[in-house]
Amino acid sequence: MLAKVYVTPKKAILDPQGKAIALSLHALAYAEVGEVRMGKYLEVQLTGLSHQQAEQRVEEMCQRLLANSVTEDFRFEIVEE
Amino acid sequence: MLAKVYVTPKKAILDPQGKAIALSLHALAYAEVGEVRMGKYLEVQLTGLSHQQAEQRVEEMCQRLLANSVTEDFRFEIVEE
Amino acid sequence: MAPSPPVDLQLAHDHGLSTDEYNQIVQTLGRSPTFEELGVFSVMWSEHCSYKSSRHFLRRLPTTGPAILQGPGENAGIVDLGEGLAAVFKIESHNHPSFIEPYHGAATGVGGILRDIFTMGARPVASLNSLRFGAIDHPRTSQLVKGVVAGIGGYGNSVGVPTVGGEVYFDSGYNGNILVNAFTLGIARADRIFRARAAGVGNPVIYVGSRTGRDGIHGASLLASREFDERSEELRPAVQVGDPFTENVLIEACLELMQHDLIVGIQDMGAAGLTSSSVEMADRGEAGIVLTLDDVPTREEEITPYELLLSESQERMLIVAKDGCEEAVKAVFDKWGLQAVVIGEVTDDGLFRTIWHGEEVVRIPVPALTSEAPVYERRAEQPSDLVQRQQLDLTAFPLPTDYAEVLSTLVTTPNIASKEWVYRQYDSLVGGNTVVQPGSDAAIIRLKESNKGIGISVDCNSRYCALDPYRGAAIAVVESARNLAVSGAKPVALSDCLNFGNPEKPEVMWQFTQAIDGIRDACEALELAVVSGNVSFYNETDGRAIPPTPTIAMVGILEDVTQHVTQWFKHTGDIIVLLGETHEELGASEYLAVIHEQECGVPPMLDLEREKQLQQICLQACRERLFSSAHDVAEGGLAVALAESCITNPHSALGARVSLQGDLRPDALLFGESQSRVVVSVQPDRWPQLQELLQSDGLPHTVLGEVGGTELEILGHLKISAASLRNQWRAALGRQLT
Amino acid sequence: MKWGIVTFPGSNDDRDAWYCLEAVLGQEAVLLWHKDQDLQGVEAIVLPGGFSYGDYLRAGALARFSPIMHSVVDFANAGGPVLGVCNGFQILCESGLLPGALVRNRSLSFICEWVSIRVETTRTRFTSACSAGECLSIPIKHGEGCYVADTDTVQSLTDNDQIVFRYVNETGAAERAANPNGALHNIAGVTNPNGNVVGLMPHPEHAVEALLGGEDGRKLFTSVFI
Ligand SMILES: Nc1ncnc2c1ncn2[C@@H]1O[C@H](COP(=O)(O)OP(=O)(O)O)[C@@H](O)[C@H]1O
Ligand SMILES: [Mg+2]
Repeated sequence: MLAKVYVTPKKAILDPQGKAIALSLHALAYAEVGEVRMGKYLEVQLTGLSHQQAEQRVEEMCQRLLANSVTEDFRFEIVEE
Repeated sequence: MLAKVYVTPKKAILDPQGKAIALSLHALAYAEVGEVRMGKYLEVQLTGLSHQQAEQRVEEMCQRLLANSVTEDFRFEIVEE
Repeated sequence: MAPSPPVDLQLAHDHGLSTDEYNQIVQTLGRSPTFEELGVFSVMWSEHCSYKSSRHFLRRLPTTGPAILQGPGENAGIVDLGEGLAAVFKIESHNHPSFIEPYHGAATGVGGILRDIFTMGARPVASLNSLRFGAIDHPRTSQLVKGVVAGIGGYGNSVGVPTVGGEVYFDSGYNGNILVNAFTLGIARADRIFRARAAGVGNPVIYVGSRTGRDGIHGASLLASREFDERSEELRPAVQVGDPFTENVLIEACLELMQHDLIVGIQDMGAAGLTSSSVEMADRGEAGIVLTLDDVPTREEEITPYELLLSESQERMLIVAKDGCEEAVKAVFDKWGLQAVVIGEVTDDGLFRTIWHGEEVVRIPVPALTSEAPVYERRAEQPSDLVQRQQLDLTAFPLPTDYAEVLSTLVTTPNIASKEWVYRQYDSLVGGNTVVQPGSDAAIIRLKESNKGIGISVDCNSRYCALDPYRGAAIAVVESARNLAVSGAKPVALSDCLNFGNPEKPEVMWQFTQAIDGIRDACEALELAVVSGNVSFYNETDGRAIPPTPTIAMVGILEDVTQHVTQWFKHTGDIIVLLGETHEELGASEYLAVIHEQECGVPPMLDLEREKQLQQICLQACRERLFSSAHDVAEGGLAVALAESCITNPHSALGARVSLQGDLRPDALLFGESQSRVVVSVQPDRWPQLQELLQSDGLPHTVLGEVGGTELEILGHLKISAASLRNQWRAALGRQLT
Repeated sequence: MKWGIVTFPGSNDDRDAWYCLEAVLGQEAVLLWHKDQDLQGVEAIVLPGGFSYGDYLRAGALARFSPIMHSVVDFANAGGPVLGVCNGFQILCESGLLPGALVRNRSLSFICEWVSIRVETTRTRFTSACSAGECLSIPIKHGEGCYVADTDTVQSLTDNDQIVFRYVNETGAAERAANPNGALHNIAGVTNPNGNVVGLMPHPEHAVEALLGGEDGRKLFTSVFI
């Protein structure tokens, strides 16, 4: 079982990396690009959990470790492989 | 229109961050955790493109800038908002 | 797992082995090698590991001296600092990987040189780097610079060793091959040096550090070839990625281990990883070694014995422990969260043997891989166009009309502009020993254990070397020594990184041999020894070789670190004096290249006796605290040296008013790069003492003027605001790197 | 006075902080191992700079869970003086002992340079020897030193006099140009309501010897024991 975790900078928090990427894309003549936000993408392999247990454990991992509640939001999905 | 881009370290490439995160999760008694891989997640706002154009432009952005072809794989999806 | 391909001459060629070399292998073994053995020979006999094209000529270099505890041949050279302390240092190239992947290439270069140092029992205390990029406006340059600098910082800052200096040059000759040379110096107790020896039959061989993956396996082309194409993309060799965190704890664990009497030898796994580390240890210990590859900790499934032998995964060390000390060794690494696994033992059969699934896949006499490896005395021939490139007719160049304009152009050219954009991205303070941070002629660190200090400088002017490799290399040696001498550090020994093109080309080989002779003669004149180094050949793209680049990393000692001197003017009213003489020399100068777009002529002449005299005077003056500032004259000549004395103070600019005598062409007077010159400033009350010193020694010198005001004025030539010149000089590099 | 400096795997400036306290300032200083819980009776604690756990995931995020941090939190809550320098500041924020967070520098690159910081309050355990408004020259060296917090937090920091240091120019003004990393309101350091826990990005332990560029950093330590 695999947890796909998406951690993104809170809207209120400035995201210099996203800004820099947007600028570079414009410099490369991708005029269609608007705002860019850059976050983290984690793949966490899980074993021996029910789907429901996984949901609850990963939620906890995110709150305790994977995301910083001051600066980041998170969401995740559990996929069977 | 929004492009969600997922950039992940190539399978054979060492991922020190993922390794360290996995160890910490174990230390926090998440014994169910196996391998952890850490990558990037980007949200790129797009305007004035057809879905098909977007597909092709974002593919190009990934190859040229968003992913490092030597060390990273990427995938993306285009979503209308 | 895919079956090994059949071993034949073709496969040997795919491994970069020549027909003769393959025949020599078959002859040595009395049979054709296994696939694994072929891999082992190909890496051990590669130019990188065997020095087959350079070894013969490197013997010419002076490598001994009263203070030299260890010359070339070990992981790094060692200099005696007195008081029971020793300096362990080396410079190494990571050019090719950095061009493919600038961030990770440069980062793993830093990691590799650090391991060479702490594997000898020294705590790394200072790193420097020498960087060469293509023309600053070349499409790839900006990204390469950003990647390399971020990689050096990303690894060095995190691992906790300060980066205290270096150099950066831009030249179209590097458009297709950048150079990344990394230097590290460590401090050890002179009686606690560890060497890479495998001795004591039956002693366990222990693998520590990161697990092994398919990183940077040399047979890349091979793995992608026909026999293997059913293997998926992931199984292809991967670029090495460094893990500075693991290196950080590996350093602490190894240094802690060395406090106890548990080990016989220790060696980092660098190029050709497990193979070269175990073979070299066996060789130095005149022993044999047997490894059970099944016991090597791995990162991925399905790794083959071939891959285990050749993998260049980072942050790994090989240890030969005293029999019975296994558990004690493991305990130390366990404390630091690192793995330590017994994978083999020392034998007395003089063979390198490896076992896989109970089968012997490698059985090679160790000397066949080391002392009996091929050595070539390749043909050397002066490039046919050299004489013509050395021509220089100054009358063809009109004198500039506005010298202030020329000066600001020169201080903003990337090779002279401030490198602050680079070094502010490096932690130059961690460790708490940095007395002189990047920004002066030499970096100075203090020794906590004593009053002494160490000075370090890396230098090479490759334009000089392109136009005269002999003189260019000699100048590289004396310039780095001069950078130390003007800072108060007595030069003692150096490490060299010889970056050249394809040695199979006679012109490249000629450049190489000339450079070696230049280094030798300069070392002998200044009584310096070469204690370590590295050769990087094949820096060549589409048949175009880089300019010859023999980078010199010089180390010097201050008996009293408080006697150090920095390059910028300190107080209004100080007297400005030029030590040395100016001749009409514009050949190979930055001025010709930038202002007249000509890279021709011969580099300035070098009088080694005069140079030695100059450096001794500078050292004595520093000891007697006579200098307020001292700065050697290099690229851009006297005018730029004066400007740098005015504007390189980290906090502010200070003006000066000088007049230059001499009936030379004004541009030669201002911007010529005559050697053996230093600009110093002296407080008026100390000037008599300095003057007496100079006169008694008969060193030519000229009083130029006085420090003060807000402008740099060179009477009759230029007058320019020091503050604005400083701003231009500081901003130039960052601006051009967009 | 007895000081404890915590060594996390990847800490770098722990030995420098030890040398500063023991050799330069004549204090008794011990290195505390991150796996231990015993504080060995120390009377003040320094969480040093460096890259604990490689700064992987987020600076300070992984170190915060080291066993010793339980004892450090108890020590801090009991009013014991705790100084977090750079990575130590990041760990204090991650562990909730200090409000806010530290994110990537606005420039996106690591910055090593001497900066000027202004003392905003002298009521903390680590600034009592300073005078309000005094400017100190102390080096920074970090890649993730941009202090951020939501508006309410910043408001309460201001109301409760919890902003300890601001980046300023040579005239002592907290202007934008003097802000090296994009930190909110030029904030270089903050404290808890009690004033016994202080975190800052600059490295006072690297500014205690004239030979190495300056001594302004001494005051943060002498505040505690003089
Ligand atoms: N790559 C680098 N890393 C760190 N410091 C550097 C680097 N390049 C240049 N510097 C520093 O910038 C200053 C000027 O460099 P350079 O002009 O090469 O000095 P010099 O000409 O005296 O050898 C020196 O203090 C040097 O250490
Ligand atoms: Mg110089």
